[in-house]
Amino acid sequence: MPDVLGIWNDPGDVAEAVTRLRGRGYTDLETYSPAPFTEVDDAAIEKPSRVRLFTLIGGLTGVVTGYAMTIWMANDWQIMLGGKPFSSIPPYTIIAFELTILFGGLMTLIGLLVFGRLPSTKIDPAYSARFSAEEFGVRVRCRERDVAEVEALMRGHHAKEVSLVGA
Amino acid sequence: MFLACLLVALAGGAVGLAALLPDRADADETLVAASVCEAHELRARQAEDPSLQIQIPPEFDSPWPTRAACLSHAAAMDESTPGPIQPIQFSHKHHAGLYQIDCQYCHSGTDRSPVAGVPSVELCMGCHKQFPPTYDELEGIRTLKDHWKLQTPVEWVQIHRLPEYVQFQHQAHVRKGIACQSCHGKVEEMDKVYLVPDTKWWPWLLPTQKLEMGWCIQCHRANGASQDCVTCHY
Amino acid sequence: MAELDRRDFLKLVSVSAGGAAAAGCSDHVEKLIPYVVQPEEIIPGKAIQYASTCLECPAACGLHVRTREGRPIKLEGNPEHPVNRGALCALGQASIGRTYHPDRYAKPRLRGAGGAYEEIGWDKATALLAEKLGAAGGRVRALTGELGPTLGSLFDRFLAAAGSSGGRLHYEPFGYEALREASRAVFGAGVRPIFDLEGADFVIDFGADSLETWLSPVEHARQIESAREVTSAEGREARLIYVGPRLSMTAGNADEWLPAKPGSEGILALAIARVAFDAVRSAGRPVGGDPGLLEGILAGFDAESVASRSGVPAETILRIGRAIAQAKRPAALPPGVALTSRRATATTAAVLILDAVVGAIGTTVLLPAEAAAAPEPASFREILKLVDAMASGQVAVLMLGGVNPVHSLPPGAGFADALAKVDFVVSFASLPDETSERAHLILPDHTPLESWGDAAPQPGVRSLVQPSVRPLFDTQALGDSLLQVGRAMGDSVAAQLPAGSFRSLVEAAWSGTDFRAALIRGGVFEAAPRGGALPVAASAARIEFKLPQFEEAGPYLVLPVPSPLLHDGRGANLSWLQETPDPVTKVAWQSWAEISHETAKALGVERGDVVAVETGFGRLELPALPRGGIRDEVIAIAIGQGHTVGHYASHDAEGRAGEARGVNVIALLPPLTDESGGRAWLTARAKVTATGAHARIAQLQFTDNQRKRQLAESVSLAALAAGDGAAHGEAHGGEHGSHEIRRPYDPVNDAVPESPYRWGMAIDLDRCTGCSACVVACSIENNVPQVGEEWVLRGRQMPWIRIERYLGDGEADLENGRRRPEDREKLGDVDVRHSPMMCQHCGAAPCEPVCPVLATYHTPEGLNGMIYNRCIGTRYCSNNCPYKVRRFNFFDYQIESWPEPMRLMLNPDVTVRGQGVMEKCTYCVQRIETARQDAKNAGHPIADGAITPACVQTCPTHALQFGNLKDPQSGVNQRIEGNPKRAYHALHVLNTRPGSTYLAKVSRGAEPEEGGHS
Amino acid sequence: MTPPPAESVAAMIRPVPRAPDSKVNRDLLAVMEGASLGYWALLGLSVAFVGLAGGIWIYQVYKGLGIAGYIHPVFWGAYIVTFVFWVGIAHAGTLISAILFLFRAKWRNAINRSAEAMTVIAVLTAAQFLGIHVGRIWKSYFILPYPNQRGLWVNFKSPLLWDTFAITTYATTSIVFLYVGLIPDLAIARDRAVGWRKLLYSVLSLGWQGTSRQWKSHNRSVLHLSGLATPLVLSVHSVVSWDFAVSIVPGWHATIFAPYFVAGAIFSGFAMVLTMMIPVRRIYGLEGYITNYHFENMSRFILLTSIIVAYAYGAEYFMAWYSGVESEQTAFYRRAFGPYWISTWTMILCNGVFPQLLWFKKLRTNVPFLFVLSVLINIGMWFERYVIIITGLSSEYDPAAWGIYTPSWYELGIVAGSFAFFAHLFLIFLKIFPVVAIAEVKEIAIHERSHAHAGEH
Repeated sequence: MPDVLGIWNDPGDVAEAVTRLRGRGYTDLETYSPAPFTEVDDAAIEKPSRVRLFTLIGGLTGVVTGYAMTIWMANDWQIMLGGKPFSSIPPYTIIAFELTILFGGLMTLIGLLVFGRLPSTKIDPAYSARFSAEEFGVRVRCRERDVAEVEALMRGHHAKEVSLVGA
Repeated sequence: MFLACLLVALAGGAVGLAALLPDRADADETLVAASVCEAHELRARQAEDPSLQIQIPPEFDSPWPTRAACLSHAAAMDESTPGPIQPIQFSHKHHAGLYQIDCQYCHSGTDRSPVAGVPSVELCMGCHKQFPPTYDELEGIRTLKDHWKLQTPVEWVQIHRLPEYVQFQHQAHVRKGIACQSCHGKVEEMDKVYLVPDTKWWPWLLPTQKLEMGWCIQCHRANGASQDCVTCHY
Repeated sequence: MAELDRRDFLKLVSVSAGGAAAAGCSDHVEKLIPYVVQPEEIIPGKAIQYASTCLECPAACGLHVRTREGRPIKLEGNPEHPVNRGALCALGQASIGRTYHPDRYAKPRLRGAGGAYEEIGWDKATALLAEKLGAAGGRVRALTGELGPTLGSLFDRFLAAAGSSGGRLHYEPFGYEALREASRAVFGAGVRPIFDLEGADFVIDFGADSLETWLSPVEHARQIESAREVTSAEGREARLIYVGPRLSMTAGNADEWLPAKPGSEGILALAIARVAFDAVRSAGRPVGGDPGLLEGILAGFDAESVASRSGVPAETILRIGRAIAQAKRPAALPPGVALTSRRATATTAAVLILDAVVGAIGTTVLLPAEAAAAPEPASFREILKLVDAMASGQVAVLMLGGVNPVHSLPPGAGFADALAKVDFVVSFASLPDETSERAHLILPDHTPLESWGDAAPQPGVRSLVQPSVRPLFDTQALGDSLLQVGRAMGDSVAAQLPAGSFRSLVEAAWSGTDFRAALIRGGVFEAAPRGGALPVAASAARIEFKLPQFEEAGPYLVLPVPSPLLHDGRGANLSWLQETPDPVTKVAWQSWAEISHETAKALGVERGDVVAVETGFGRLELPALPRGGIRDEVIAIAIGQGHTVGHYASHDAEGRAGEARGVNVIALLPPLTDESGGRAWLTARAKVTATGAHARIAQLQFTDNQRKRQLAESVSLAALAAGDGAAHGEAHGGEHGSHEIRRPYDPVNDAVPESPYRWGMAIDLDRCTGCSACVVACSIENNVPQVGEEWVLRGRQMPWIRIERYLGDGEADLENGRRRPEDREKLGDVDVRHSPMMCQHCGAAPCEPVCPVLATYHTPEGLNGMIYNRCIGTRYCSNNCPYKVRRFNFFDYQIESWPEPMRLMLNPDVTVRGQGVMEKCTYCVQRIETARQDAKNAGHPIADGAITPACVQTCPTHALQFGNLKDPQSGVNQRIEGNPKRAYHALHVLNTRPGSTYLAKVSRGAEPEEGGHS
Repeated sequence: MTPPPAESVAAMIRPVPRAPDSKVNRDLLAVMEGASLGYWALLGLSVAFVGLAGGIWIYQVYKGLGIAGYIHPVFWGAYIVTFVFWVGIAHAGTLISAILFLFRAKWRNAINRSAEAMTVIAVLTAAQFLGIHVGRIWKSYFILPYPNQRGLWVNFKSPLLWDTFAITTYATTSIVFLYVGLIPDLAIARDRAVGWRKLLYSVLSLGWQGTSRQWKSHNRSVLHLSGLATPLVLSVHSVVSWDFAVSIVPGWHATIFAPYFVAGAIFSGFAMVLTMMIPVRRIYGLEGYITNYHFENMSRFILLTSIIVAYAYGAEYFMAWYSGVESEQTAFYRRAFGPYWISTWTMILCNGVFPQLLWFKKLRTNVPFLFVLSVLINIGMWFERYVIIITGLSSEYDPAAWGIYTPSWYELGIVAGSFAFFAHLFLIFLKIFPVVAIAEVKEIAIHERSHAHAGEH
């Protein structure tokens, strides 16, 4: 099936075009933008990213590890220090806190990689260096006979160029 | 483990002695012993193979040194077995094992002092000067007697060594009835003493080797002994 | 001690090599080297003690030499010995270092043609000396130190046999010849009196350094301080008054200090005597002599006239006179070295007359029978005679043993030049010094730890010297050298000498006694009276009491002060004594000139500015140390430094050998004697000028102002006497008492409940004199490195105890000590607090929680444990220690600090710390563990007193006590409970719950009846 | 609809024309290209200093810490001072990236990248001092709670353990933060680079294409990381301050320390950003992106934090006086008028007084002035730590054990080396990574453009 690629300069137009295209049932589409534009991204995918889940898990693991490790280690071999209790929570809270941040941060990175499909070895043929300049692109995969309609839709939303990629 | 080393020792001893023997060119030649130890060896061979013709010169026809002594002596200088070669081919197996001499007879003070102590040349000679001169064919015995004659000390190689920041108390352990073997291994079965490897495992699946701190601590924990740091470190 | 001879030292060395070996060499092959023949009394790993005698000074304290595998590792006092009763001074503690000293002569040495020494064999050396003696034709003289009866008499017999004319002179730099001559003049008895201060309730010290170097300092310190024990009513009555121009260590421990004009002590004593005389008479008590005679002597010395001449107010004289007259066991002590002027005999006589008037003769001041008296050193006049003889070539062979006259005689005496005129000089020194280095032949003697011998310091005390180690080097006992030389000189001489070895000679000399018992006890001690009383003789009337003359070269009177640590300089080559700061000025490794602030202003110098001190006899340059506690016209310089020979005595800050360390004040003094031929020290006035140069002073204490922080407290008698209802807080007395001493916490709970022990210490500031013996004892027991002047200057000293010296409660004001160390001393103010500061073993120790790796922690028995091999050296524990008692190994001190063969004296029970780890006082945990094992083996709990840390063991005044705080009956608890008003914890406000409890110093008034004044 | 005629479709098939690159890319990527002689000289110099310091450090490990100027009882010195200094510097980066991000302060975009880079480099620099100042570095692994044959753990009650964890976390998180932000820019570089750079950026950019999915996760990650980094940045310097605050040392033991140190850290961090960015902007002609408006905003922050710091100074003295605790009072009196008065007054002038000039807009926008001021502030902040640490230790509770510390030349050499270390890493960073966040700059640029465009309609 051919890939139709439209090129825009304005994120607003892209957003409309994408909404329209998806409304027409062209759900197999991909957008390329030089910078994050929520209007475009939300038009393409409604659901918010699930990275948040990873962060949460990471954080919780951290806090549990923090307290568990400190308290267990202090009691595995009890050593008196300045007459302080073996399981003294306030100092251990600091450790727990730091681990929360540490694990949360790492899990967030992993989340980014998972949901951003990264790292990916192959570059989409539709992608080009102009999208890392200041232009926007929308690639729609459609049946041969729908190509014209897609093109029309794109041009209708001020696409400055429309082309077929890797037919 | 220990059996293996015992066999090695025996074999080593046998080999060592066999090497001394004139090799048998043809069957009907009689083998002549050149030492008491050889005599023991020849008798042993003849027991296996009665056809063997042996001749024991009268000066070598003596029970002393015993065959066990000969074998232990040979095993104690066998480099193929673990453990360093000591200046004297002294066999704990022979003394503590075969003759059942109590550890503290030689390592006296072990129950009164932090250190076990190594017997003086005088103590060795106490017994050995009573032994028949035929023993002198053993190199170890000759070395010992030289030291006694020249009044020079024997420089033994230390095997069970703790770092100097560890203050170990032999007396405490001996008096509590901890067997010497639990740290030193079954020395009464060794011709040549060596550090018997021993590994204990922490619950978190980490090994700790013999004479390492964790190794001591596990025993201390098991026996409810002190886990206070200054018990050993000061 | 037959075993001793069979003990082969070198074989022992490596037995415990493991213990003493440098850290971090655990993987190389270690050899186990047992004995060839194991002496039956030796159990490897167990310490053995041999009783012997300390020969550092004529006091001759009893020793217990603690040995491990045949190596002495520590000296401790012999508890049975009547002189020191188990204690030792700093010098005695450090003297173990002589045996292992890197400087030691390993073989006999002969000076070659070029002046360089070559090592020769004993046979050759003996033959050579024999030949020289034979050729000398009687022109043989000997100059020796105190040798003890047996060796002394052998030496004399030898000289007689060798046909010596004049024989041997016994030379003691601190000879106190005036004592003997004065008692001859006053009592007609030519013996040196013995001062027995046991229970003395009123001691007035006319410049005798009775707590430092004078006669028998350990004994006197014990007697004086135990007489002043405040738990007893008599103790509270007892007083110590010091007369002298400078706030010395002794003065600092007195209840009153009279900074009289130096030289006026004699007339002051007479003035006091006169007041006392009237009081005693009116009380109808005897006055120790013919009243008429005494009245005549005292006639000219009324309080008013003396007051103007001595600078002591008349009312003070009257007050003291009345007080001493009322005292039950008074004692007046004549001047020590610093104040022996050219009128020393008269001054001493005056003090003895005071003693006689108040009835001290026969009670505290004993006159022994001539026969029983200890051997007296030759008078200075005789020494000078010998020098003349040498200079005029009348001496062919001079034998030197145990003396260093080149250093200790004034250059004006010309000893060095005279020595050059002697054909053949032989020295028996075992360590090189300025004198032995000038000898032609050196026959190295054993050190006392290697020798046989004996001493008779007092009537009834026969003290034995026995070897505790096989000689380290190819040396020979002096006695044996003499015997062999004698035999080499031919039968005629040999016939006059005893047969056998010197050891057999000693045994023969002791044949009358149970020798075995003597070997075990350390001697024979009889409780017989050491001396009696005599009335003042008519000859006393002929003494003329005048103020002494001085060699005028300037306005400042040179006060040569015996160093409490280095003594006359014999201690200078022992690193511990160099690195332990002077108890008064806290200066280590250096010489300094004490001047008053007024003088400093007049000279325009500040602390550390180098001044030139010039008398008609010499010129010295040294840094000035202005202080309040010294009279304006006096410049005080400690005796003992200024050596040019010796590993520790001579190296300068940069470590260059052969450079003099500090200055030798004796170089300023003229070779003058007092009226009766005794040596005079206080003889010259000097011109002092600023040189413009500046030197860094290695002063280890920043300030003596404790800023009212609860560090070294004091309590007035009045407050102590107040009823039990008095709150702890009120117990603080004196006008300083603006804050309260807080009751100590109960530290018992700072050990785990199951533990039967909570170790703790009591530190009695009222008994601590600041003598610093504990510092040296601790350093030797615990292998504490001595880092040297260069690093002390940079604050890297390592001692686990320091003696802090504070004046009064201090001021909290901020201006003081802002930039440079401050000094709060004032003339006449004696509120000096000596406070030993070591790890307090806190229950709530601030150092413990901050260590990231658990290297320091709290043991179940309440100790503050320090695990060297776990320490990574973050040094946070030290930052967080309010007492600042932790020391850090900035370098690997093992090599520099213990040059061969000194490493042989390392204590194998204590880990030698490597580079980069923290260390601190452990309450001598190794002794605790040893005691624990012994108790276990014996099957009973650790008994009270079974553990004595090194500092506690050596304290001459028993100021320290260690024990189990959980045991209410333990000595330490009794001590604390017995002094409820004095007990406190240092820096109480920080709530560190220390295990060490201090007992506040007691500020007594000058007079028994009034209290609360300080 | 009817299918289009085939030829039209055929006509459509033509290669996509190579689009002209955007100005933003060219300007900002230009920074990474080529290197002037000056650059190499600077780099060489800093590397040389790093080498020197390394040599000193090896000698110190061999000989012992004694070569430093420590004197009983001052057992912490220039090393810890410099450690705290660098941790402080590290704070601006995270603050600008994270907190300003959360507050949607768009002006941060131009400077956040360099600030983040600074953070990472500064933390790495700081972390080394933990190792440099311990007595037995070869045993310093004892501080890690790793399972070992001894069965012995570590003391989590010790502030030094807190430090270890805080610094590790901070380093890791900042690196993650920096990297996540870099990915799109690396893709931009990838699309334009050739040779080894092409390879490098292809690997590092993980095949980023700027699809919606990627941008969505990216935005979310940045948001979360900011959310995590904000409390982290506050915690790290609080923890560092507790090294002192939880001890009993007079002059250290104060509750104000945490906020005091955090403010000080931001203060010094911003100053360091200015010190670094003013020359960079000048040399690479980035005036269009890093405008005076940015500098002015940073000056405002500096002014604010300077006031907080100055207040803290005052508060310390007030508390010392008001507490009536003599040891505190003495410590603070000696701090101002004792042996260390020079350091103290340097600190007060540089951190408390000079920054007040920023009240004037003229000076806020005067770049040379800002540069000088920022350098002064850095000096002042180093002395602040010096004053706190050294004066605190030099006169504690026991007057008999007071001591006066002066750093030795060895110490100063290592301190200098740490600045060189920081500099050489930053220089290398300049040439490898985009020093301004290109994508974020574009985001704004394109928005403006499209609004303008919308205006035309």
